[in-house]
Amino acid sequence: MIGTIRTSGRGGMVAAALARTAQAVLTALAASVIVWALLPLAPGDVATRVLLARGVQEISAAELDATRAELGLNDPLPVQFLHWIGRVVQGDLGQSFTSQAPVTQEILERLPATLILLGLALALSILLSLLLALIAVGYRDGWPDRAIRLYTQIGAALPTFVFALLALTFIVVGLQMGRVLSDASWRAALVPAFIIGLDRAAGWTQLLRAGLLEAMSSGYAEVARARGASRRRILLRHTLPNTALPFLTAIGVSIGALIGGAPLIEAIFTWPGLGAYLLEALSARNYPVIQAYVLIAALSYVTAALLVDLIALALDPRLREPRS
Amino acid sequence: MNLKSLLLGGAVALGALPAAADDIIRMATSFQIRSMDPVKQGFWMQEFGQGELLMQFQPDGSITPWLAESLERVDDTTWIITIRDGVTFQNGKPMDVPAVLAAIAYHRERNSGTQAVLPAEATFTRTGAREITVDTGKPLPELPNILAHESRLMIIDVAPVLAAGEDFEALDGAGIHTGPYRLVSLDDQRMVAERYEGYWRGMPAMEGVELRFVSDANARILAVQNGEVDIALYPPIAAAPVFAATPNLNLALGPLSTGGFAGFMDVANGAFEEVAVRRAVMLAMDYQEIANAVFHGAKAPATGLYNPNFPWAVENYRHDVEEANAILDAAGWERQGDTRSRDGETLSITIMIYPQQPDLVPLSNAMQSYLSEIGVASEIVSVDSVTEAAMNDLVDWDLALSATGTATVGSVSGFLNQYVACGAERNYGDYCNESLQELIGALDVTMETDRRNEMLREIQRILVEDDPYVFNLTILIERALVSDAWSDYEPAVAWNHIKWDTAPNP
Amino acid sequence: MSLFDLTRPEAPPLAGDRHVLSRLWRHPSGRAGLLAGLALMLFALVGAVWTPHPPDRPDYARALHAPSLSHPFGTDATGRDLLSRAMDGAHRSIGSALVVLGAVFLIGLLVGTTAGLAGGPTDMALMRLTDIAMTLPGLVLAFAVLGLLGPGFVNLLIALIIADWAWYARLARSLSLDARQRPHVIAARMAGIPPWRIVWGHILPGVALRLGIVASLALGGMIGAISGFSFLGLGVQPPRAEWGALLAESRLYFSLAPWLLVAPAGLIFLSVLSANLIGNALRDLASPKEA
Amino acid sequence: MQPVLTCKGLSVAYATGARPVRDISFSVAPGECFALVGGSGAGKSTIARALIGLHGRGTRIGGELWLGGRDMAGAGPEAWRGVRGRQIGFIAQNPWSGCDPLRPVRDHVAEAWRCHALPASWTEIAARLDRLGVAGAATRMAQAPHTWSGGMLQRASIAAAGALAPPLVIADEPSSALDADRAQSVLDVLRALGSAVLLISHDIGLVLRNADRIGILHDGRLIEQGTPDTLRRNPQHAQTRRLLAALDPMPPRRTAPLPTPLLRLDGISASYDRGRVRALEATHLGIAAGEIVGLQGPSGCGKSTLLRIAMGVERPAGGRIWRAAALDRPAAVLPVFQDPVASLVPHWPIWRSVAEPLSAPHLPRLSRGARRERALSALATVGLHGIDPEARPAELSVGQCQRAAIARATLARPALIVADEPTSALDGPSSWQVGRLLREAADAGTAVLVVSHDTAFLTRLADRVIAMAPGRTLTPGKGARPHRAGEPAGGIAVGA
Repeated sequence: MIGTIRTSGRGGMVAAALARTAQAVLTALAASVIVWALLPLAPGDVATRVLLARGVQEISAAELDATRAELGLNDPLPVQFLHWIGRVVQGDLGQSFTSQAPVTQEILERLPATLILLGLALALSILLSLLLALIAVGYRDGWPDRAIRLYTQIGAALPTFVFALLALTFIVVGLQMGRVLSDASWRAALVPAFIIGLDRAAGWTQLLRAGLLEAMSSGYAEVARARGASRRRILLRHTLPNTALPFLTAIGVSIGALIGGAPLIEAIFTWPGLGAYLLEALSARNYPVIQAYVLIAALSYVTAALLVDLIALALDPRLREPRS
Repeated sequence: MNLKSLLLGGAVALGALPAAADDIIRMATSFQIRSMDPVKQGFWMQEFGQGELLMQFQPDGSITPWLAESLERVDDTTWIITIRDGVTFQNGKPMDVPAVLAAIAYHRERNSGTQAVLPAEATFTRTGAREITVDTGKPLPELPNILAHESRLMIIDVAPVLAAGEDFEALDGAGIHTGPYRLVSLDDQRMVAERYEGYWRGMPAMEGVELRFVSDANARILAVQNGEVDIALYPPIAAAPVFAATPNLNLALGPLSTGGFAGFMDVANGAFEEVAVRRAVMLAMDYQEIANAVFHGAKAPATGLYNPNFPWAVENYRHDVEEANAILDAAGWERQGDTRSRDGETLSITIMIYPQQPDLVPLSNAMQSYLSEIGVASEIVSVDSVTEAAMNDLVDWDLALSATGTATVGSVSGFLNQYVACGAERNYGDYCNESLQELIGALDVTMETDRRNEMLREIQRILVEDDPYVFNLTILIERALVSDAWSDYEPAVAWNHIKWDTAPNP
Repeated sequence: MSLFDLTRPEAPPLAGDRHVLSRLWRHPSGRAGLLAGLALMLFALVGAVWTPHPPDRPDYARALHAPSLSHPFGTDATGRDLLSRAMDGAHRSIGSALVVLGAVFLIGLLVGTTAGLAGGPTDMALMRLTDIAMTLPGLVLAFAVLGLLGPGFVNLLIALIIADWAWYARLARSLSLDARQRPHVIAARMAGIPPWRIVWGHILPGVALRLGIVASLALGGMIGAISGFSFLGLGVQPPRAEWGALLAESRLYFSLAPWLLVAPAGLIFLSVLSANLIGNALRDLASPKEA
Repeated sequence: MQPVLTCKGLSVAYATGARPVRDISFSVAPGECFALVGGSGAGKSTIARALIGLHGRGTRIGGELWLGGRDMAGAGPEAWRGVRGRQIGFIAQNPWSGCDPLRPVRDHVAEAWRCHALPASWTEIAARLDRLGVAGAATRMAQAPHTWSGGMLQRASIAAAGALAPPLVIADEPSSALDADRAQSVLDVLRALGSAVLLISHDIGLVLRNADRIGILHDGRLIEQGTPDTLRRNPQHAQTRRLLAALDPMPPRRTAPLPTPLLRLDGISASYDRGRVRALEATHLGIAAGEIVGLQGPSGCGKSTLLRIAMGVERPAGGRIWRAAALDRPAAVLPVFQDPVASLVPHWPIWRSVAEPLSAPHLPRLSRGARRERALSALATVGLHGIDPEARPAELSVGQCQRAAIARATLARPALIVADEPTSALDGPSSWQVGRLLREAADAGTAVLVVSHDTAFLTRLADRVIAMAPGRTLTPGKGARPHRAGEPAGGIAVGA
């Protein structure tokens, strides 16, 4: 009854996209505050920590002062933040406490490995869940549907790392498939990506199947059927696009989970990516590396969510032109 | 990649792996070699067949010449090193006296470890075509051990190193070492080295070395099992039954090592302020069971502070629960069920371990049950770094477990000066015993072997009977995990994992 | 899947039914879920006070025994009884998940309803706080907090609470905003019922019930997350037993003693499954489909 | 002429064994409008689905179903596909949910041709929409369905249903999502299509006005058939009489409204979205004690805003409000809502919700038992003596909940009851009962302000009906005729 102003098609699209992008930038800024705050929040004196991590045993007051000045720790916190974010924008994420190398360089060395594994896993799980959901809906209540439902139930109840552990122990090693020592190549990523994809696809298949079934019994599907459209035409022309939107959102959310789960996955598959890098840094309290990881994770998450929303915006007229 | 085929729909076909017919040594280790920096990372080069030293430590505890032809002691402060003839660096340059002197000077200038053990007043002088005279200034009984220690005086061609400056990547393939394999590439995944055909002892046995850095112990095991590497270092000994039962996995055991898991007691605070409790705890430990059951015979029972192969070693550890109980009873700790208390205070200790040594978990767990036999309650706390936690009092601890060598490359002074001497850098438990302190100081300048051995025996007696502080829980046996084709591989002492003749079974 | 993505079940609108439990019981998957959940709770409660063997006491003569009558789950590499360790670990796995969820439930309820009911600047301030907390994916935030505090069981629980509370606060806020607009609340207000009684009698019970259902459905996922972190060595420290830690400590032996994998993995699976089954049943009950 | 549809002994059986439709026989002649009417659960939708072959798998059809000279009772999916769209057109209840939200309206119409592999032309579609009264069809049809008004979109659905000129169109509650006046115009458009119409509805009034013949459904059976006239004058079956009772006049007023005004709103205006949307403009409203005033108007005319201002929960942007002293005491104004279930506390037993006004602090304290007693007797007066007083709202029917809500409103003896669409969720007989209860409250001296889009209901219930157009009052006066715009007002007014 109460509406906002109606916006016209294309202008509405651009305005909505810009608004959403601005929101993403704000989110990224908020995330960067958290990331930066990790160092001042860390227990103990930052300069002492840095010196200890650099292997200095007997710390003198002079060394402490020098380090404080070097790290800019005597400035007020907002100034420290501005300096920090200024460096980050220039691609300088600081120096690793343990290796003394620039963190940006170490991250860039390991980023491709993680991107390959997670990207492949994401692609495989999307393909797999699309395929399985369409089969399940096509053979509704038949044995393929039952088998797929069993798979989704089991998959949804097994945490990824348990599933990966089982698959690695009983399949990869048991059947001597794949390699244990991965060098981050697409081919090496295939088996772990397939395992992660298979696990992730369980939830998505469930979601897609339910969405497709719901859409198949929706008003517009019913009307299309009553007009004489075939089942296949309804499924591909109406049901699938409409189900794709919530599915897309689920993928966006899941990307955060995938990034957050990377350390565990990489630990199990001994994948030389960012997640493994984070775990090393965690046990050494290597804060610059932890900060860099969190920053990259946050930025990828914000970007993924933005992309998903922009795609949804392009697909769904309801988001561009709010109902009166 | 050995993935045979991946059929659409998830079925995966089976097949046999190609036999490991390549002629390189494929090895996995847990520590990453970060660079070719001769000061900070150079010691690794001794371990995997690149770098060599003037002297070499042997399993029986003796020190023998390596790149040196001989080392003679002239008097208390004068030694003569004769270097081997016909040795060339991997870049073809001869290893002559000036080159060796340059290498020594390089380390003495930059390497704080070298500076710590070599007195500043010591001089190295060329006194012949192949002869270097060393004047140590003050008596330095352990000079042979210093020359045999990988972190002290690795012989390198200094010129390319100086030319490289901070850019150590430039040293890939520069051939600055004299060993059988020349490093050609190094990244955060692997080190690759190829055969050096001009090696002074003859043609190295293998085409090259591929060393993978795999921090996860489980992955190293699976990699051997899966045929991806031939040798994996640092296997968790607790998993010995798995190795025994799994095809293509063999636990290769070598000679007794110079170190093991040592326990340090915090004598400044808590239960261990009392000597009686320390003595009782040492008596409660079942050293036989630790070696044979907890570690399945892949470690040796601790019989004293030192590897029993050393001439000065005293075998004075005993397992006697009754005596331990009697000591505690006599000290007034009254036992009720599984615990003891005195004046309303319960006798309990905290064991501190760290995650990089997974074998500490079963060890500390076993210790808990020994302690409960004498009525000492215990809990386990895991910290990132024992040194950091103990030196900065980050946690309340009573017994810190650490993998520590008591006589690395046969040198006793390092451990005593670093861990046991009053106020030493790693004196975790603020231990200070006057007679021990005197002995340590005297030992540093005593050249005569019998005198030295006598003093060492006295030190071991004090550390068990009078004023216990540090004790071994088990002694390491050198070990590696090897595939069937390499089942004859013998793990070496002093980390010399790859020698010029290291090769698979004939 | 599951809580390695902190999957959020939707709040099933079941508030007004006295017979939820009995309807759940009559629903086939609801009954299976309830039975499994009860069995696990019992397992954890018993395990907290009694285990057939001492869970931390090694017995080297019995190392790596396959499951048998005296050791139904088998023994581990140092001869500890796996059933005893699984039982001992259950209260750490389930109990700590309950603690985390209880904490995020309470914080979420408090912050969310305060924001929703107070409105104005209070609402603004609290919601910006949750915005910031939600800019990072939950697990990444948990890793960041663990990086600050260092590994450890208590630290892990704190990290998970910090990673999760904002989401519950958001939900509680939207539920209480929604409740505030409900006709029955307007009716009570117009009948002259004082605000605190409306909040206490009309709004809080409904919000708490639905938030509670959501939190309880997240239990399985939370157990998965805690065991995942413990598996990485960031949570429960050895030799303490916890299901994920059991997986980590026995990982070396899986090829020789697969039962070491089966029991903890099975328990984690069962607990997530039971929460999922109950969740599915609640969803079915909330939106009954026609024949 | 041969009927376009003939059912003989038609029955529908679910796989579960339930038989929601049993032994139904009727036929529809070409060009005729035949209506099937019944309460909820009578089997209307099941028949509609069976007639177009959309009964789900496992559901069996018995008897004969003659369509275009063929018995479709046992036909397979392919045979049905050939019939749909060509032999039968179909119009769904809710025009928005009947359209794929991602595609523009023109695609929705074009589907009628395309799914039979026939070419569709945009100009042809625009022309057809234009003929059915959609203004500016050529440009508007490229827009998404959700931007269309319900009446317009339903016209597009009618265009799609009639695309291949089927002899019969089945319309399942085609107007229930629309305002009364738009509903009528949609039915007019539907009749203008020229096909025979099978109209399925719960609204006996609508059916009596529009159908040529009517069949009464009850409990899965066709209990009575006839023309509107014969049914109205001579209903045979008790259920028919019950349905017709919804059209009965309310019982006569026992007391006349008092002349003393209770509330006056003068020149009230209200706006939203920082003044950009004008909801009310210079509106006048007055109500006296014991008076029933109806507010009627199309969606978006500001009825609900006016109601909230009258309730005192919202302030107007301009104008004057005069309130009698009687309105200043607590609980003087009590509401009755559109959604009866949500207006009761979901986690409380029903009696507690009803008794809640008694626990207000300005009233003397009553014990829990006494409050329960009062609630039970209030429930009895609205005809709910049979229900379990411990039941939660979700366990009662919608009609029962609305009666409980009225019981609650009357229990506190308010000066004014404000009812917002109190019957829109109810079927005819329940609506009638609610109307009767409101009438009783007014007879007891309470003023009642009712908003409804159901003109017939309002004219019978209220002493006065105020018809509203967007933004201002139109025609005050007793028993005002429903305002019917030539072109239904589209959506909201956008202020300057």
